[in-house]
Amino acid sequence: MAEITYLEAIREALFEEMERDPNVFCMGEDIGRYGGAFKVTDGLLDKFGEQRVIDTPISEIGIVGAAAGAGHMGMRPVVEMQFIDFLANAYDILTNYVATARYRAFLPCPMVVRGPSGGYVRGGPFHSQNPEAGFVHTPGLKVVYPATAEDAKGLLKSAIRDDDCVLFFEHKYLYRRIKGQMPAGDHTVPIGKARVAREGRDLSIITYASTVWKALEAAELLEKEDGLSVEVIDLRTLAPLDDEAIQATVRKTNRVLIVHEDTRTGGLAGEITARINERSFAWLDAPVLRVTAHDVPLPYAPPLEDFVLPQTADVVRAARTLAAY
Amino acid sequence: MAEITYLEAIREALFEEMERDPNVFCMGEDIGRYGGAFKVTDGLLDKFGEQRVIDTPISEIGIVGAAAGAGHMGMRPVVEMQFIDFLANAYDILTNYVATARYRAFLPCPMVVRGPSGGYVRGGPFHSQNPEAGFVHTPGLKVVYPATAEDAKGLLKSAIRDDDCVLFFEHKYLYRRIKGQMPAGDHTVPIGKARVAREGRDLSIITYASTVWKALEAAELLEKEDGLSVEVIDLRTLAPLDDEAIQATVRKTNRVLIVHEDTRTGGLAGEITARINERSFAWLDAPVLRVTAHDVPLPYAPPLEDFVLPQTADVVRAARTLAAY
Amino acid sequence: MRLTRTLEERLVALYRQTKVVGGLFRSLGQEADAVGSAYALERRDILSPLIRNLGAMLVKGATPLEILRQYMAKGDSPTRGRELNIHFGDTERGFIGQISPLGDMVPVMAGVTLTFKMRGEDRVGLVYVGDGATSTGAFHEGINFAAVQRCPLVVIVENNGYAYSTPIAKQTAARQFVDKALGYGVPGEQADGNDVLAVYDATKRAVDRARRGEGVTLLELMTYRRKGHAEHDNQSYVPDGEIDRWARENDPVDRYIARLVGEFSFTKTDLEAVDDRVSREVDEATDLAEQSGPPEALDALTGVYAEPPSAEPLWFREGTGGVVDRHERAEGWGTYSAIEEH
Amino acid sequence: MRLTRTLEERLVALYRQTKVVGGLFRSLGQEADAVGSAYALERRDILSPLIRNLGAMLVKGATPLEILRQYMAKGDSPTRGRELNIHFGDTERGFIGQISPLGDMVPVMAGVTLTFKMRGEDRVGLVYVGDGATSTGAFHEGINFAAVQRCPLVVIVENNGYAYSTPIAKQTAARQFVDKALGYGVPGEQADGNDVLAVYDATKRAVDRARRGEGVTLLELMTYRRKGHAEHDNQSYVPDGEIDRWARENDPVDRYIARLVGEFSFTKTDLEAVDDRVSREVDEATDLAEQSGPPEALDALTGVYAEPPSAEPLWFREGTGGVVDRHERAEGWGTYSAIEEH
Ligand SMILES: Cc1ncc(C[n+]2csc(CCOP(=O)(O)OP(=O)(O)O)c2C)c(N)n1
Ligand SMILES: Cc1ncc(C[n+]2csc(CCOP(=O)(O)OP(=O)(O)O)c2C)c(N)n1
Ligand SMILES: [Mg+2]
Ligand SMILES: [Mg+2]
Repeated sequence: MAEITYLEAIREALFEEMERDPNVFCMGEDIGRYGGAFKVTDGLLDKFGEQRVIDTPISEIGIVGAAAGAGHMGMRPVVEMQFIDFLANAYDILTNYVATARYRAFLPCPMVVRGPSGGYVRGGPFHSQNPEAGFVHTPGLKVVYPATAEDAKGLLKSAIRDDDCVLFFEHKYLYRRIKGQMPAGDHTVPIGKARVAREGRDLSIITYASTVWKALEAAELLEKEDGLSVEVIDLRTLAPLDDEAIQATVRKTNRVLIVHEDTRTGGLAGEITARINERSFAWLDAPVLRVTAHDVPLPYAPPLEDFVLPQTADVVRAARTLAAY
Repeated sequence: MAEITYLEAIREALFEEMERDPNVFCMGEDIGRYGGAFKVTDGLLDKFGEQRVIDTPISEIGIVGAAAGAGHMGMRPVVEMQFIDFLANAYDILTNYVATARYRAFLPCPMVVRGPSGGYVRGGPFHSQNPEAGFVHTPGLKVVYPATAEDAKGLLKSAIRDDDCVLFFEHKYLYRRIKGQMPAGDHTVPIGKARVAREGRDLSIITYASTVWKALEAAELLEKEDGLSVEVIDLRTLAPLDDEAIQATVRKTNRVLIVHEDTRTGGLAGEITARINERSFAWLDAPVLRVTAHDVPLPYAPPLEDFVLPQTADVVRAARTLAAY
Repeated sequence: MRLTRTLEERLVALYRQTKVVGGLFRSLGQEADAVGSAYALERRDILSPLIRNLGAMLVKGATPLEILRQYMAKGDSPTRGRELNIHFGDTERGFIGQISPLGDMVPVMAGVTLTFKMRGEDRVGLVYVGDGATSTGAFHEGINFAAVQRCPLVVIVENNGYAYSTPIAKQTAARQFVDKALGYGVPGEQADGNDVLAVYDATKRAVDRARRGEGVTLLELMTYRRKGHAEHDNQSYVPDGEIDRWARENDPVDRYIARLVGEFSFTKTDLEAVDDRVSREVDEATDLAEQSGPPEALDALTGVYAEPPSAEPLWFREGTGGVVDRHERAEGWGTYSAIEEH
Repeated sequence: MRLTRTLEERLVALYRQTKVVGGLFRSLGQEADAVGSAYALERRDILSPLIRNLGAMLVKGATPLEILRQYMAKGDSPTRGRELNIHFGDTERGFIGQISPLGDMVPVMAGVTLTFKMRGEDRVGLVYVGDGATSTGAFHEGINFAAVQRCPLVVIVENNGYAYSTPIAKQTAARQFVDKALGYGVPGEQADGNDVLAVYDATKRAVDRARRGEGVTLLELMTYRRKGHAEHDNQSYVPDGEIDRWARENDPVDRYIARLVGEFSFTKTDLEAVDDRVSREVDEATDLAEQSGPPEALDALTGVYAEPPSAEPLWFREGTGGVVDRHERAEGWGTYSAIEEH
């Protein structure tokens, strides 16, 4: 089988799930005839018709709320945010209504909210964000953020089948830049399980999404230049976090670097550090360190964006510091 | 001078600042004639009139956006969220517009968004939240959450004078339950500085808002029953965090417990743990531990709410574990 | 309406005895709009009530016992003590529980009724919003979405004159809320919300339209909130005499009784029979409700997700057993080879 | 209008040379509505433009040089490279920069004009929203707020037929956007957006109303987006012939020229003089813009807050000096007494 891109993998998952289950349908801005701002849903309308591929008004509250209502009735809506940044517009209905519906009212919200996330693409402050932290912080939501084409497909299929709301972050830098070979058959990847992206002995990098690739690049270089054996953990699911995988790598290498593209303060690295402290403090030979974006809105001009976001060289430098600690 | 409550202290700050500076004005739902859901703004309308004490429609986006616009023009709006939970409704305009205005457009937003926060009052899932984490995570916003009447007044005055947007969380459980003696004169408390609420040697509790009082109770008990000397740090400002105060207490006691009322995953304790790791790992004699709410929406019935939220006994138990580590 | 009113009066008594946990919200003077509109639906239809639509919930089959248990935070209340006052629902009986953030139920009901349409089901939805809630973005996005999709949805603006203390003149510059219909491209109608039969008729027209596939209707029901926002609110912001005038001249129960007697020749005995039945029902429910206990604390951790069904109590909680002991890192542990052996 | 068009054409050329960083947004065919409306304001008034209101910004004093630098992400661009395309403003010259999340500028301009009112200043605000942006909660909350407060604000719905690929029939069920005025209790007016003088007149009436203290007006300007949402959009969703028809029959520049020639007896020479001046201006600006360099990386850390004025580079960044060395915890450090001594 030929390799397909991360973006095509997502599209395949949508096609397969819509074929498999008539309750699955898609909603979003410009997802029908136009196929979505990034063409993720291209072809869906022709195949499944206007009833199941719905172009909506520019109304993130409306779309997310309608998905919840449809979910209550047994449908499995998959809604697209044109950019994941616009989750902010639906923050109330997602965190207050959707996240709590099962708990306070025994109403299921089997729904997926997906969309392009992340930077490195000169998108400026409103088309580059990584707003996962606010949602990982919300009990009742699940959050998935794949780094590979295989995981993009397998996790989206699992998300659509999940009985709760899953926020599915797609990294737009990866859309057409990476490819993968899809396993044959009904390929799903379980939500809540991290992946060892590279085995190593000397230190661990825990990361997800775009920075998985930077971590792998750094690991390669560190192996060559420093003879360091670096383990890279791709979290894949951010809520619920795979605590076992995190503790296992800490106890194996005793040195941990957390890398994420999101800004530093209040980003996920803090949560992971706390969990490591609680369960594996005695295994630490060095402080848990983190490489993240700087705490500023993401600027647009290339030298600025490149400066603000974490780069491979940053990971290398931090890893060396950690190894030498 | 007589002691006044936490709520009265806030009201005093509003009165004084509105008197001092004609650019200060208030907006919010039911804040005028009615004096606000908790009566914080009681009397403001009579004193300052309808032009400066504006009852608004139920429109959190509208109110916050209008405050930003007025701020651009040199006003200093203070807006009330009837409950801080409704910040969620203004999440986009706060995190995308207000937080970035200075950075991307050189537009100042000197404004305060204040409102009653927190639980322990049988308020149910939508009138009890502590949504600070999502805003501490947003560069461009400042976040303040006082625990004492003195700080409530002094910090609100500073917030109103600040040239950027300050989210001012008021703990509704504390509104009428605690009192303080206001320092004479123009009493301000600097934003960004933590407070040593109790000096101690054996371990540190870092906390803020309602749980400062639980920590103090626990410290008292631990001193009596276990002979433990517990230091309690009241952060007061959550963004920017007072890193120096945090590191100082770690290096002093070598054992740290972080306590907050907010849910666990993605709460502020993670960020604090990461900062301690980065700068004071070698001073740690034990893992940084945390006592927080459980990761569920906050239920309403007393036994449920009491179970979900952190209690003094929890702090005591955690502190004992930490001391014995 | 009688049941709504009697039940609320009972709740007031319980509130005064501090048996109600938290606030108490009344619909005094607004019973007709809730009851009349809910009767216009079929069993299979779904409505989403507001805090002041107790009457609509009762029509849809909610029981006084459920209401009392919920207000008293009992373990066997419909939400097992998770939610307060009348925030609960039952899709089987055809009502979906409310949520505090105002307006959010409009898009949710757009999705419920979109599903009816997609599945070709002969069902209709009804969502209530207060005059104040019309100012929210959620209301706007939800009704617009439903209008474009021609969802079989009736949107009722329950205009009771106030949003908490805020009079409508501070809520909107429009002369009437029904004027918003045009901007959403949907039919609008206004009715006397204190005339239960007029409410029924107007709602029925809107429901029929929805059932015929003609989409959304915006219905404004004119009524008046005679009590404060909640029991603690002393209504000092209300002009003198306004409440009395409504109570005297425009009470929906009085008006309905007058018609029952005048037009439908109900006798005093008939009416007393209704009152007796209602009182008995509420008495029995109160007795039963008082017997229930509070919820089990551990139940607080169940049901956030379908999977896992429950969270674990945190380690510092008494009785969990799981305290954080000093970690045991065996000698030599922490090198790659050491872990290989384990 | 000529300047708008020529400048955009230059941007297309630069875009093809990959000198524009990111996307390019055109207002081809819509120049009249931006320019005509902006001319109805006084210098002291403030407007908030959309991405397709380049013309309004130019009227307000934005320069081609600024636009070019901004599109090319130069260090001396108006936002020093922080924001893209024409997202920038200058309150002195009377325009406030746009933000991507649609609708947010409506409440912001409500606050700007509320301030004018509070201070008794004789100033007016103007905010543009697209047909698509009317579906947002922010638009709704903002215009309603301004209407209730009778802010001196003109809200222009620029109806160009599409929101990205979405035609208005999928955006609203209303027959026209001006129908929304009634629901907000404000006057509404519709004008031909491709007739620059009609736009001016209609806007002027609304501005005058605002200046007289009569509050908000909703103005719908009918126009057509002849280019895609951005340069990369191939407009495959547009019915055949629609674009050509508008270009042929309803180009705002052609129409204005026809009137200038017909009614105001402009000569060919007059028109060529304008064209020449515009070309020269754009040429000069392009030359200058190309000479500017990119921003300094470290500038990325300044100005998030007034205080502190800048953030620190993170420790792992090359050149920061500050790496995390092995912590030095002196012998005995970590007891209370030890720290006392330090
Ligand atoms: C988004 C949001 N903002 C504020 C509140 C606080 N609040 C609760 S009820 C209420 C007034 C509601 O008025 P209305 O919609 O007219 O309903 P009524 O109480 O009159 O039935 C307010 C402001 C809320 N629940 N949700
Ligand atoms: C809240 C929000 N949702 C989605 C988007 C993505 N988006 C950017 S422009 C656009 C279409 C805007 O259409 P319209 O308002 O008609 O303006 P036009 O482009 O036609 O001038 C969309 C959907 C956005 N910027 N903000
Ligand atoms: Mg009302
Ligand atoms: Mg448009």
